[in-house]
Amino acid sequence: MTEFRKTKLLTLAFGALGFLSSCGGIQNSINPAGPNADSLSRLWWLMFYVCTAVYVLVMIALVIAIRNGGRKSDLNPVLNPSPETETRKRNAVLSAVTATVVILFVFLIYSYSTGRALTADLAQKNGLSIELTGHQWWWEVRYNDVDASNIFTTANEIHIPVGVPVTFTLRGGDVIHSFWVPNLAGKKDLIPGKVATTWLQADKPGVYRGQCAEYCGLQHARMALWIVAEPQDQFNAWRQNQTQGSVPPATDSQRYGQQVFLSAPCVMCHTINGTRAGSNFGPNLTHVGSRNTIAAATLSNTREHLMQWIVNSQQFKPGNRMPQNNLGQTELDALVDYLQSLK
Amino acid sequence: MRRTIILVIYLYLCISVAGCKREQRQFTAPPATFKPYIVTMSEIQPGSAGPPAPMQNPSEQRAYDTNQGKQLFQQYNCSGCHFNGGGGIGPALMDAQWIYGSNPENIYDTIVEGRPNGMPSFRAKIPDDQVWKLVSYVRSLSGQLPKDVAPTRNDDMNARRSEQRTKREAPKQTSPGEIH
Amino acid sequence: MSTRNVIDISELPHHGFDTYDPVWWGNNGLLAIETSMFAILIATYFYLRQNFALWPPPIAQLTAPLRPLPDLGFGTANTILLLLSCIPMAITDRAARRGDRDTCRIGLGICVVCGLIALVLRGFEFPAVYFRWDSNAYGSVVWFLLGMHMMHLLILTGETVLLFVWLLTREFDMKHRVDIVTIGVYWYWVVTMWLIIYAIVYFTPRLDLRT
Amino acid sequence: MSHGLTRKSELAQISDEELAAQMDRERAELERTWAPPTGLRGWLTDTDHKRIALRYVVTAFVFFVFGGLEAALMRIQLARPDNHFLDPDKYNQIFTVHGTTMMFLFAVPIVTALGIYLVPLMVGSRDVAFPRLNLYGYWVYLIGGILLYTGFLLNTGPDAGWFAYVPLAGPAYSPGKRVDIWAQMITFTELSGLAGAVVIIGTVFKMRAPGLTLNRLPLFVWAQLITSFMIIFAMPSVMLASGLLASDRLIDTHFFNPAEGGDAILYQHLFWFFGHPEVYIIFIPALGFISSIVTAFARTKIFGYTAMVLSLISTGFIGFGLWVHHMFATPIPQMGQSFFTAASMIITIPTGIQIFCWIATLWTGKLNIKTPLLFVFGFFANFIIGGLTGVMLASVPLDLQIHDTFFVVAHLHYVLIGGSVFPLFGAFYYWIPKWTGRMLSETLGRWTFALMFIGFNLVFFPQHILGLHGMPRRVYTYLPESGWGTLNLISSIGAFILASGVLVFIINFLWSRRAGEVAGPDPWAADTLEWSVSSPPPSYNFHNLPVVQGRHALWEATPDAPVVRGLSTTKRETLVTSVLDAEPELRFEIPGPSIWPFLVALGTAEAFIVGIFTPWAIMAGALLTGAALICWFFGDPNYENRPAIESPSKVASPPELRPKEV
Repeated sequence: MTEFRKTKLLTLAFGALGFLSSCGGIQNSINPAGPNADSLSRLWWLMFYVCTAVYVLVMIALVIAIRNGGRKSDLNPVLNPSPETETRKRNAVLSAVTATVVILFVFLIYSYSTGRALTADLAQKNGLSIELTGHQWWWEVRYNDVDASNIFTTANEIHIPVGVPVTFTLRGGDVIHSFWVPNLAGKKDLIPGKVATTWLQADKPGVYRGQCAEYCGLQHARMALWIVAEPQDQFNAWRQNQTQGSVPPATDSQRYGQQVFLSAPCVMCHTINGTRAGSNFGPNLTHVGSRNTIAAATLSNTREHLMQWIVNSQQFKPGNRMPQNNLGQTELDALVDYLQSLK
Repeated sequence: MRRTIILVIYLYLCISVAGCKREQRQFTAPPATFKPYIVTMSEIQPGSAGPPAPMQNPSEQRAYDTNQGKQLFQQYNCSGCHFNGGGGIGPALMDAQWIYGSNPENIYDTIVEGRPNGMPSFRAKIPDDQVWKLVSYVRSLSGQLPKDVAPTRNDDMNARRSEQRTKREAPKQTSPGEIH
Repeated sequence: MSTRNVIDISELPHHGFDTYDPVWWGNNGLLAIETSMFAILIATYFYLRQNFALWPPPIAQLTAPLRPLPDLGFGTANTILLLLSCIPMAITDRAARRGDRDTCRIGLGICVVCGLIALVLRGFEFPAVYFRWDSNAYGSVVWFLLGMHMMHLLILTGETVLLFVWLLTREFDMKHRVDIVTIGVYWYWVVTMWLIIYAIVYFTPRLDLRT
Repeated sequence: MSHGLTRKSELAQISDEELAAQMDRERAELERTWAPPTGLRGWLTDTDHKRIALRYVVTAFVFFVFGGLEAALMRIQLARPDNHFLDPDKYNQIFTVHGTTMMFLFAVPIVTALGIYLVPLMVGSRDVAFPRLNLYGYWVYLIGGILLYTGFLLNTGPDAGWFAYVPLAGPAYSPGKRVDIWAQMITFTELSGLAGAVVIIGTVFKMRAPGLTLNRLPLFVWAQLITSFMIIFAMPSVMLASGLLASDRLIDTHFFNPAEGGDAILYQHLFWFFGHPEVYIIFIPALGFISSIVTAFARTKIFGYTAMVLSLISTGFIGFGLWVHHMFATPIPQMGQSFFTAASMIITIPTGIQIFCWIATLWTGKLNIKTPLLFVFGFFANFIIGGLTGVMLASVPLDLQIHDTFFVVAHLHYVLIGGSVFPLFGAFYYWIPKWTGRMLSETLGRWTFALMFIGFNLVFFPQHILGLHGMPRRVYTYLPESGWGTLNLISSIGAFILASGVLVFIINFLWSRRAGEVAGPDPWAADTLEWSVSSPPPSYNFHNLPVVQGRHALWEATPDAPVVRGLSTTKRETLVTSVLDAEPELRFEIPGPSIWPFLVALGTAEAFIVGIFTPWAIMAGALLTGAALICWFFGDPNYENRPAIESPSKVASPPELRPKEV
């Protein structure tokens, strides 16, 4: 993807994030961008208006009651109110209860049908299938395909084609995490020893931010991901690129950077396809240069951030598994050159 | 009466704020000490092996570090040769026998410098603080650590009783010949 | 001179059996707590069972049986013993209501012996399960079930010993006659719980519905 | 009166002076008989339900303040994005300890405590049924609280959330002793909760004054009774959950280890099977407070007593059918989910009925608008919001969007603070005069209410929006780009207004202790029996036990209402009556002060606390406890044969109490 498109995406993303407090926003459950989240937000608005109405009515009743009762003020207790007031009260309460029952019934039916609609067609979703594994504190993304050569692994950034339903297979890597992209769908837990499935679909191209929604330890707050919805052709291009091995270093600096990578601790945890680095306890870095963010959608993927992250990741995500590395400036520059070249 | 209560509370606070090493979680490591070696032609090095190791290992007092060491032990595939401490390709780590010494600094050297007959050198591959975490875990395998610091069982197949329930072995020096 | 109704209770008794006695209610409250405890633990047992293809799971050793079902011997012996122990307890119960001190002494004595033997037998029941508590979830939950019940057996026996010693050393007063009746309830409860646990631990694996 | 027991007792021919003298003598004897031991020993051994209850209240309130301070720290941290006021490790400990404190060390104990204080007075008994069990409960609770906060101060505060989900709280991902401390603390508080429940059930069933049949029981007592039953069936579940968790962590069992057939979702079932009824355990007693306050300040009987009782009971039952709605995001069968949706929605009906009945009562009442009533109004305004968002959360699909977001944080605080803490403060303003004998300041009271009401809504209303805008729970910080800053700032400001409200209350209380106007027995002209005795009540509660003639004991008492005579004045006796109709059955002697409950509690504590570090401690603790219990059993002189403290003055019916034929 071109430098231009990346910056464009970045501005789009963080710009949009800025408007969260209004009704826009790329991490906002009432700003749906797909059928799944859309039906949910319709359900929400129905319940919201009905409940508001109920609340207002009850408050009015309360206020009237207070003004009515507040007028009389002597202290000797009423032990047997007149029968007709009793009947009036009984009727009032009974009708209120009936109203409650009716409303609840409506809610029940509507919510049940919505739920059915969302899960029923999960079966015949035969678009893209992605396997998502939660780790402390990042997302491992694996694109499945009938053709084994098209299977590839990436991290924290999921590209999907617009208008195509995408099914997710969710696995818990270590502790329980929860996959939640508010604009596209409700959340689903990733539980160790269990397999869950969910689906989502984006109707407008754009970037949508998701975040872990089940408390998962020290960096629960910094475990996010991006879903980049783009037109089919762009998606295909991206996917085509991802299935390739890493770009071989072109410049001397990049070559030196690769050597640094392979001789420094990086190699103990990360994979770069096409090199000797083949360990997968950290995110797969084969195409790290093509991603918009690092550190699980915490930092924009810029040169400065990369450098600071490599030297001391703990200042951004205290407790994350990436050790500190104090490389010399030359090595660092070279390493970052190399990493950024991995488009 | 009231005075006694106040006194009790005061003492309680004094004791409490003392703090607890076992639970310390230090995320920013002390600065590591290596420059990457771009080309290593030979494993043989002149002079004494490795950087001089500090006498005691701070990680051995921290349950969190030891637990990290346990995870690293799997991640860095130490279990590939030593299995869950029972040994196989490499010597067992949960018994009393130590070829190159059972002190933290000995184990540090073994990891950083490697040893003859197969133990690779992880110099420059594992940052110092992680090595120390591994060291304290390795020592917990034979019950050398206090029970409240040693790791508990992990969510995995039940291979051995957890380190915190391992009985303490009295380490003794043995020559490579005596193993298997 | 104003007059006023009075409810004169000065001639009411101090103690009554069963529902008259607040302690009886307290005791049953505690038993209700423990009953729901066991109910939930049993639910746990069957919940965990769903995760196993074979329950109990097979052991990968030639010496071990193909399906390591818990051995019936000691468990059954214990069951019979506990069932029989209800007879002396019932007799003691009646005697306590009658105020027959000697029968109570003898009955409680027998109950104490039964309790102690039951505890010993329980000691042999744990090995009869082919797994340890730390082998797998099956071992864990079975040990927990047996252990929880053993704890109650222990407390029950302990209480009985206390009452027994009291009867031997102190006077046979109304309060402790009521206590005997109350501990009777506890005794029957412990036995009933055991019958359920026995059936679950020893027999439900034998009639495995899924095979 | 139709009691077969009403009979002529032969008269002592004594003059009125002698009569008065005898009455005084009896009171003096009762004073001596029921006098608590003094000094440190008294502090450890006193079994008076009123003193134990007040200790519960004070302790729980202190924990409430601690929890509040933790909340303040969290709000400071979240006031602006990328804040570095707290590091994640501290933050996680703080929010875990906050939740644990508020649920286990504040909410349940304090609502039970009000029951322990008021139930015996409301049912006309001289003490609770099992005073020593009651005392044991308090000690265990106190030890549990101290344990949690010692851990917290030692940087060993639990950090896996108040729900401590496995595997995060399990052995592999929570090294150290933090979660063990959480698990044992749970066991302690649940023990005390269960003890309290048994005590209250025993008292309500057997200790009621003659004439106080079940269908005359004050709604407050009904609420306490139903809560106690819920405790009995819910709390074992969490004790089991924490027990299994501890054994997984300490002795390598595999209950929650998927690799060996364990199950992470099992823990969630166990926890929430308790966790949801817990909400009602906190909420139902509050309904009792409200009924009392509404009756007293609307100056009329509650409309629909029977409907109220039935809805309380059905709430108690349905409360057990909702727990899965905390787990909709987990992979569990859909059919099951729909069932729990239905249940979660249905439970709003009984609560709705009660709210409507109260409004109807206010409507036709003669309102005497004082601070307690204001807090009840606050309850309506806040709790109903929480109830309605609760209905939203009950819907599976919608829950998937707002579950585990700040929307839920807002919801649960509207339910718990709006539904329980506001009535609780109302209850404080209503009953503190009874406890201390002095009135709280009405002006400061109104200030408390205003500050708390505004502050509370300022804190939590914006959090609904934050949740919808995608802010998850339990995050220690958030990105500046997220745009959540403004609402979080508002929320943080509100937190301090809320806190100042609580501060005003504390000041008001301390001021009233010194300078508050003397309350007298019945400052509110209220209807239940506790207002018939002096404030604070004498250690023996009632000199002559009353006989109840209606649902509103004091309002419906006729001039010729009988009294109960014949209880010993030199032994701690009270009347035991039948469960349904409160017919007199026994003169039951209640055990007095004792050191053994404290020592047994210490034994339990040793077993559970040191047991974290070595299994042998459990053996030791068992032995200690056993020894203490043996002494408890043999240590007491046995009642019948014990010489009375002094020769009882002749229990006679003085002339003015001459029985009239009825």
